[in-house]
Amino acid sequence: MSASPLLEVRDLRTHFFTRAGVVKAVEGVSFSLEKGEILGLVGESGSGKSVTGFSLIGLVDPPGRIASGSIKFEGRELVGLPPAEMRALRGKRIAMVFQDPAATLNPVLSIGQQMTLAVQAHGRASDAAARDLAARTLTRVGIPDAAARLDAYPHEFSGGMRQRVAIATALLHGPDLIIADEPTTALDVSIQAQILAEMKSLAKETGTALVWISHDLATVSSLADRVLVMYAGRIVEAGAVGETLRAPRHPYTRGLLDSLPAMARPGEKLNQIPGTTPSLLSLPPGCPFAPRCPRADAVCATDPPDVVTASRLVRCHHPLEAA
Amino acid sequence: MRAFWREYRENWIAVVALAVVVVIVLAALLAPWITPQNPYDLASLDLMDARKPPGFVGSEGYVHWLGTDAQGRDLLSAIIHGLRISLQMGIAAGLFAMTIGATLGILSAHAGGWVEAAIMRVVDLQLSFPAILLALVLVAVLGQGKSQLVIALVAAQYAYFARTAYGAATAERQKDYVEAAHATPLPGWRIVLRHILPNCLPPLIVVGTVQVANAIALEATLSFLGLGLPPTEPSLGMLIANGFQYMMSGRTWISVYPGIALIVLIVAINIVGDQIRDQFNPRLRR
Amino acid sequence: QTLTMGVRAGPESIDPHFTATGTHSEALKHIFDTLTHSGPQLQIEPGLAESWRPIDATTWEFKLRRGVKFHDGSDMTAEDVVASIRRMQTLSGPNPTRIYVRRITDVRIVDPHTLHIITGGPSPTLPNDFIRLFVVSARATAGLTPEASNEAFNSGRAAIGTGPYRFVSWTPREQFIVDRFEGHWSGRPAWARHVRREIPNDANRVAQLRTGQVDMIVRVPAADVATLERDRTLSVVKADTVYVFNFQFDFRENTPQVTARDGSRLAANPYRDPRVREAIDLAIDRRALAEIAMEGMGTPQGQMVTPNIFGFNPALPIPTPNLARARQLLTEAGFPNGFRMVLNFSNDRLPGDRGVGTAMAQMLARIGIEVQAAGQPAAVIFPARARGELSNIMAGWGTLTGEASYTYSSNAHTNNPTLRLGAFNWHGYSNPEMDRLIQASEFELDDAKRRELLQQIGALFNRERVSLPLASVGSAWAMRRDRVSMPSGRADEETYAWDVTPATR
Amino acid sequence: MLGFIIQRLLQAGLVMLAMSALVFIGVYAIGNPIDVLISPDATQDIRAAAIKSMGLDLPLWQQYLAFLGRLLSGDFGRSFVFGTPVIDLVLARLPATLELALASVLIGAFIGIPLGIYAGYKPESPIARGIMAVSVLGFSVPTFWVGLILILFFAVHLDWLPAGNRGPTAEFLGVQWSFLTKEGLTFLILPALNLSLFKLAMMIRLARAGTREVMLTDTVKFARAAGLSEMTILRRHVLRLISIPLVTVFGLEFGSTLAFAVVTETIFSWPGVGKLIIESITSLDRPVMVAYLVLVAFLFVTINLVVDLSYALLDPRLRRGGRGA
Amino acid sequence: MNQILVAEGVTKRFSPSLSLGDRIAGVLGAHVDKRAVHAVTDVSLSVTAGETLGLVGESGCGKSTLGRMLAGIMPPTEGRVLVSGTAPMRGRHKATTRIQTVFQDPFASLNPRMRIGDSIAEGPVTHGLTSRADAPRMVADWLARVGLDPAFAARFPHQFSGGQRQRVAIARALAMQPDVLVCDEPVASLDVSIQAQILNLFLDLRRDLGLTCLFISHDLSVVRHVSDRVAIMYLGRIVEAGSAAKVYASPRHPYTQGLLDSVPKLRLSIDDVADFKPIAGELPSPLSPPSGCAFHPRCPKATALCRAERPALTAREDGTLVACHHA
Ligand SMILES: Nc1ncnc2c1ncn2[C@@H]1O[C@H](COP(=O)(O)OP(=O)(O)OP(=O)(O)O)[C@@H](O)[C@H]1O
Ligand SMILES: Nc1ncnc2c1ncn2[C@@H]1O[C@H](COP(=O)(O)OP(=O)(O)OP(=O)(O)O)[C@@H](O)[C@H]1O
Ligand SMILES: [Mg+2]
Ligand SMILES: [Mg+2]
Ligand code: NI
Repeated sequence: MSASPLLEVRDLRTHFFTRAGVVKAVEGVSFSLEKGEILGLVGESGSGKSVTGFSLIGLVDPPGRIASGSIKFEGRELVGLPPAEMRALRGKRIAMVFQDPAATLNPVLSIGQQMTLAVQAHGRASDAAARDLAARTLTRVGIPDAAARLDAYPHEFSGGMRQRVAIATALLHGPDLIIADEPTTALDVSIQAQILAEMKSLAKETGTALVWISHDLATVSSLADRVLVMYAGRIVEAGAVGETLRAPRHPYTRGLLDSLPAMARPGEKLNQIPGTTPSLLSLPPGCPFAPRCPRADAVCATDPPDVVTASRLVRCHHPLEAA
Repeated sequence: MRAFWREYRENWIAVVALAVVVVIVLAALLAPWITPQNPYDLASLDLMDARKPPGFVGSEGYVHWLGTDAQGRDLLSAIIHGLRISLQMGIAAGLFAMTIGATLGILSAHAGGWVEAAIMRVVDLQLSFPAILLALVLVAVLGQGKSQLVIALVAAQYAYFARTAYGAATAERQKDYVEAAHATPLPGWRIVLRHILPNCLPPLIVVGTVQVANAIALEATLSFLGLGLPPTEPSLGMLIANGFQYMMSGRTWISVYPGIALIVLIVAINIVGDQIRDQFNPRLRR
Repeated sequence: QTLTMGVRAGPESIDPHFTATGTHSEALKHIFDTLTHSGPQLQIEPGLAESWRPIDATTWEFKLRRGVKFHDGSDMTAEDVVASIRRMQTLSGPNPTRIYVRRITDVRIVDPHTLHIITGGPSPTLPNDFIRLFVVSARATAGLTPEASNEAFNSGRAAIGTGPYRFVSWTPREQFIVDRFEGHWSGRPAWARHVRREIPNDANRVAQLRTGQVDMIVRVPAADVATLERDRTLSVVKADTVYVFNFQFDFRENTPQVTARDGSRLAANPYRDPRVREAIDLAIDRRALAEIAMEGMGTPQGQMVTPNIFGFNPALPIPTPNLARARQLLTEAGFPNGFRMVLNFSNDRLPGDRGVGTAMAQMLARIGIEVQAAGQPAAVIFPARARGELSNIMAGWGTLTGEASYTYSSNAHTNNPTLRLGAFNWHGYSNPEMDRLIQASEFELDDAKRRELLQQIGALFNRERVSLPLASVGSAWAMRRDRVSMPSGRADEETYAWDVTPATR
Repeated sequence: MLGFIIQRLLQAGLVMLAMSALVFIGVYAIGNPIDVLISPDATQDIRAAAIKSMGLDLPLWQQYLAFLGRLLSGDFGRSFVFGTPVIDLVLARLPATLELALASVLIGAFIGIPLGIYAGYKPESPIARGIMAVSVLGFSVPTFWVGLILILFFAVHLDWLPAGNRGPTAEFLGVQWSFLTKEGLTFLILPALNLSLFKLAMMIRLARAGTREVMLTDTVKFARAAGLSEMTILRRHVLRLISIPLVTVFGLEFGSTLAFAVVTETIFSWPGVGKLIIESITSLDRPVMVAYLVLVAFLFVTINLVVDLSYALLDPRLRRGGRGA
Repeated sequence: MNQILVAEGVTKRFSPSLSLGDRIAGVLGAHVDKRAVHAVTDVSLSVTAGETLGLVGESGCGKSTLGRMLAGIMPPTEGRVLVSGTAPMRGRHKATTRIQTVFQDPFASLNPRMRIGDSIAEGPVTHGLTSRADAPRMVADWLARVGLDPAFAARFPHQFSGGQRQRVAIARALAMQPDVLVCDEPVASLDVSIQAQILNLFLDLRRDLGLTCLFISHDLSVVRHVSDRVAIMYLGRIVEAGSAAKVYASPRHPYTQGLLDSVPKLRLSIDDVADFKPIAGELPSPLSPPSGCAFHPRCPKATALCRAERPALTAREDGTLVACHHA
């Protein structure tokens, strides 16, 4: 159908050059994303989900930078793009929503002012036109009486409302890709459900592709089309959501699922993954999951696993059997 | 500690500043042994040597590298001894102010209620009043002398420590580990001493370095206004003030060299303080 | 033409009777005349009074100048003088001018230009007091309450004098402006306008002269005299003043600030021992003080009054230092290792006081006395002295009346409030012989005899070493050569517009 | 909000009360003003009369109560030295100081904030390090010292600017201001510069610290993600976010500038209240000292109030209900 | 039954502390906001020995506040708390050691400047539960028990990961030999894999020590997993309480129903419908709780009665307590 995917990431490596050493936060991540597709990115804290997201939009904090790899957006290489051109893409073609709406919105500017600035960041627009666009977009994300609320300040909104404002800001220019970095983690379940419902329908309506970052397998499973599981900066398993979660082939994915209390009988011991996530500063040469892996053997400790491609990607020497 | 030093080392300016501070402190400590003259021993001074330019060979037979002041004191010796006194005053004032301020601040943060209200109102009241005026009035009241000056400086500065300690302690007080201590339960004094106090120290140390520098500068200003130390035992500020009257007549060395010494000292302390502050600031860590 | 002068301090009101401060009367002499004037060397000269003579032991006759006009055009008469004396007797401020008329018990108007002034006792120095008897207009000040008088004068309403300049404006601690009064009896003043700008900071005063913001400045700091003299665009005038730095001892039985070297108390106040006082005297090198500590802006002195003062004793020598003898005297007095003392001095009152104080500390250290120099602002040290907290003080004393009895009676007579003598004797010196001589001189109307008495007092004062006169303070004026010139400076440092003339080029 | 203002006014009253008491006791402890003021040869009765006329014969607490009583009717008493109402004396000189303080604070703000933001934006750049070095210097060098150097260099040596005093003034709102005349402005430059040095350093440091922290927040990241240019982010987001601490310090500094004006005014013979207070201290003119300190305390409290109220303008979170709620 | 932890009509209101100025302004007639935060209102509950009671609810509903009052860290405004039959607080200070707490944030709940061994030993030594000499052994014991190397006692908290710290925090609480343990969201900030470890540890310890426990969490599945009984809180009140199995299987209160529906389910096949059924609206402000049933503005079943009258928490036939007119 389409010649090239919307987004094509090849062997992305993003490293932080810190005092203590080089933190390889993202190490050889590859994936692609079609128009209108929702991609879930799951993994535990520190696995490199956010850094992957920021790499896509060109906002890796110093001392980090993209060490190598390629990010092609509609066939155009983003790695090494001049800052001005990257800026022109941000917000217009690629937008991002963050985890904590309380921290992302500027508390001292009204919603209208902030959104107007975002509108005017891409081409001239009169204040009135910008406000009008802002109000319409707010209405779309389910904020009633949007025009009047433009003059309100973030603190006058609840957490859920603030996240809607952030989403509306991302939607202003009708981007082709939205990167959502745990946008519901800070919210209550009842509000989270509202936002999830809205995001799903918005994505469907506008055909915007979505990278949905989350540590919650359940959320991703009910929203995304495809899922990438990250561990220690690497993608360890990727595939269609239902298939992958029903029959995970990487021991880590299996372990994650087994850790969920919902998967066990109440009061019974959970099938836990032993140990803790490794420090990204000094990863073992082989499979980073090997020290915690019940199936690991000597090979795992020394050789990085190859990618086993069947219907999906699994980075493991000893993948679990397909169901 | 080692990590701290490793990080510190990255800023060479701060390293130089630290070296300067160390050298100055050493020079101040060793002043009686390294200076050619004891400027406080009046009998060793000769009025005939007064106001001689740098390089002059005085009646004692050695070279006055930085010249002499109006009393025939060798300026180099006077500056080193002046540094000693200025540092003494600054550190003494800083330490006392820190002890008093930290005690008050942490106490009021812990006690809460009217104790907190009373102490912090007084502190606020004092903070809302210029330190220099307070010191001015106090020095005028207490009279001349090192201890009086230290009292005035402490009175002018403790409030900053109290505020900082209070701020830090109220922030700490809300943290879970303090609540955990209360929940154990541990006695109040133990919570204050073992839990809150150690965690309030970093900001206090930062304020401390800056306040030491401030105390030195404040003392210099008071000296300039005629309310400083006795002229025969001059601090740097006093040396500057004494030489001030010769600025117009071109005998600038009398005031300029002590001035440079003072500036170098204060700048160095401030840079060190800045660096420590930056390093203590977790948000700027990487 | 305007004469802008940078001065150290200005008036404190426009009411000349408000306070007896020197800078106050200095400024207001431009607006108001006094009955007698004091000349450049402080000799008494006719002012509004043309002549005066004692009629009997307690009566002085003053003849007033005729044809003197107030700034409002009215004539000055004996009425105005009487009104002025009455004001001075009733006004009570922080530093009341009543001291100048305190001896007057009655004033009689003989005719509009003749006055008889009755005093409580023989008052030979009355005409000296009258250099501060400012004559204000009786009409303009009629009905002024003490509260309202400052406002009335400051607004200019009551500021009607007979002086060579008329009042224009005054801002406290800032500047004082007067304009030429064409009808002055002595002729037309040279300057159309005279501005006295207060610049207390020495360095700033010099800076403003150099930038040309002022035409001339008074009290050039000693440190800058040589530099300014070298400047071809400026000229510097120097003069000796009547201020004499002297070192006063505490004569009380116990004195607070002297201890043994180890800090323990001494059995007696060592200053009471004449040998100790002599030792200290011999330790001091007055030439070094004048030449080095004061940078040449001082003259060594051996007595409390300067040579131009009535009562100066030319026979008294200036002591020369003798360290060996001084140490020997200390040993004889029982202090072979010296003792420890605080040396107090003011550090902001007179030029050079700080330098002289610290230099003295050095000199005393050389004979084995451990000295702790304590220079403090006058505001701190004078009240402390008044409370009796000091064991000594090095400060300046100015015989501003031009006459030595003022100095000796204040300093050396036993403190006696009823006789109004010894007002300045905080240190407890008391000597019947001294008291007798001073009282005799106080009431002696015959000038020659009085001079004789005063010289005797001076000799006794020095023999007793009541205090040690060190050096007189020199004063310097600096001015822009292209604008003004001043032939000489006054011994009391006062600077008037009429002593300054526009530069002739 | 009203409650907040009332609270502040109560505090203000307290501050001023404490201040006046402190000064009363302080001056009393220094010594009897009469010893400084009166000529030493005044007789006992003249002395006694003078003491009485200034009310110094009463016990201290009575003097203080009498003072408070008069204060309630707005009367600060009369200066011992000038014999005129103190309040006139102080008010007449206040504009000069206000003008000086304001000028220096403005210099500090308009130069310091942009420099500080730059230094915080690019903390590692050599220019930023240079700015910080200069700021540490400005922070450390004693005011009086710089003042004299300024005079020596700009007035005496280069002869560009006057060395001291206040120049010609023009009237505005019934008060004389020197910044309104061109020549008057030249008189203002050096002292204002001298006084502003400290504020300048302060502003730089604060702006830098604020910017550094703000730049790391998600707010800035989010703005960047929306495609805003760095300039817009700095001008619209960062400046607003760091403005609150800046305004606090701006206000407080304005107050302490009034106090530090003591030194600058002394050096530059600037006829403001600072010079007045130093002169009053040396002559123990207690009414002036009390009035000045009470006035400074009052100004401080007012400024703090204004600062707190302006928070509400800058920080919408505080707008409703003020602090208490 | 042995009711070890009892709350009777416990209420907590946080009144704004009005300044003198505010009060004067109030007297002068200005509008002064005197509304109190109704954090917990009239809560009664009891926990039997050996039982775990789960407390669930959304953020701000008063879980922690209730937990604090039960743990004796915060005095209730009204009502009474009994721990092992005695009030846990004397005046404003905690008196009992019979109840201990584990806090949410393992990074904040340990003193960063104290070695963890000292942190654990401090309480028991202060209260004489262990002698000073015995302390190291006791510490080593507990460290081993929570699955840590006893040699770690000399380390500082920053040398540990979040999960390890939470183990230390648990050890610290248990070292006081409490009758009751209050766990305030002990796993909320942990990753799933670590969360599973801690939950397993908790289950083990509970079994071995026969712990009585109040387990607070906003995560419904966690509470389900560890609790014998659960209580659902909404806006400071308990709206439903009962055996965990029953409440989860057949929630009675519309809020409980909505909450359970809101939780995303793990969708294991493409055929699973992933429909979200969120509760409409948002949590009202605890400053001015709605009249009647606090849930009525969001409740699909609300009637005029719900707006007017607050439903009491009443026991239903199966023993579940529900506060709803229509359940
Ligand atoms: N500014 C930075 N400097 C140094 N290291 C960083 C920085 N930002 C991220 N990292 C490191 O990169 C790694 C990946 O971080 P990232 O934020 O992508 O994790 P995440 O998967 O988003 O985790 P979370 O669920 O906690 O958000 C972490 O080990 C982190 O320590
Ligand atoms: N010390 C306090 N002062 C004032 N209000 C408080 C205080 N502590 C809590 N509150 C308020 O009481 C209410 C209940 O707070 P609580 O912390 O008990 O909620 P929670 O259920 O534990 O929420 P979370 O899940 O976010 O921890 C909240 O509205 C909160 O703002
Ligand atoms: Mg993340
Ligand atoms: Mg909570
Ligand atoms: Ni969660």
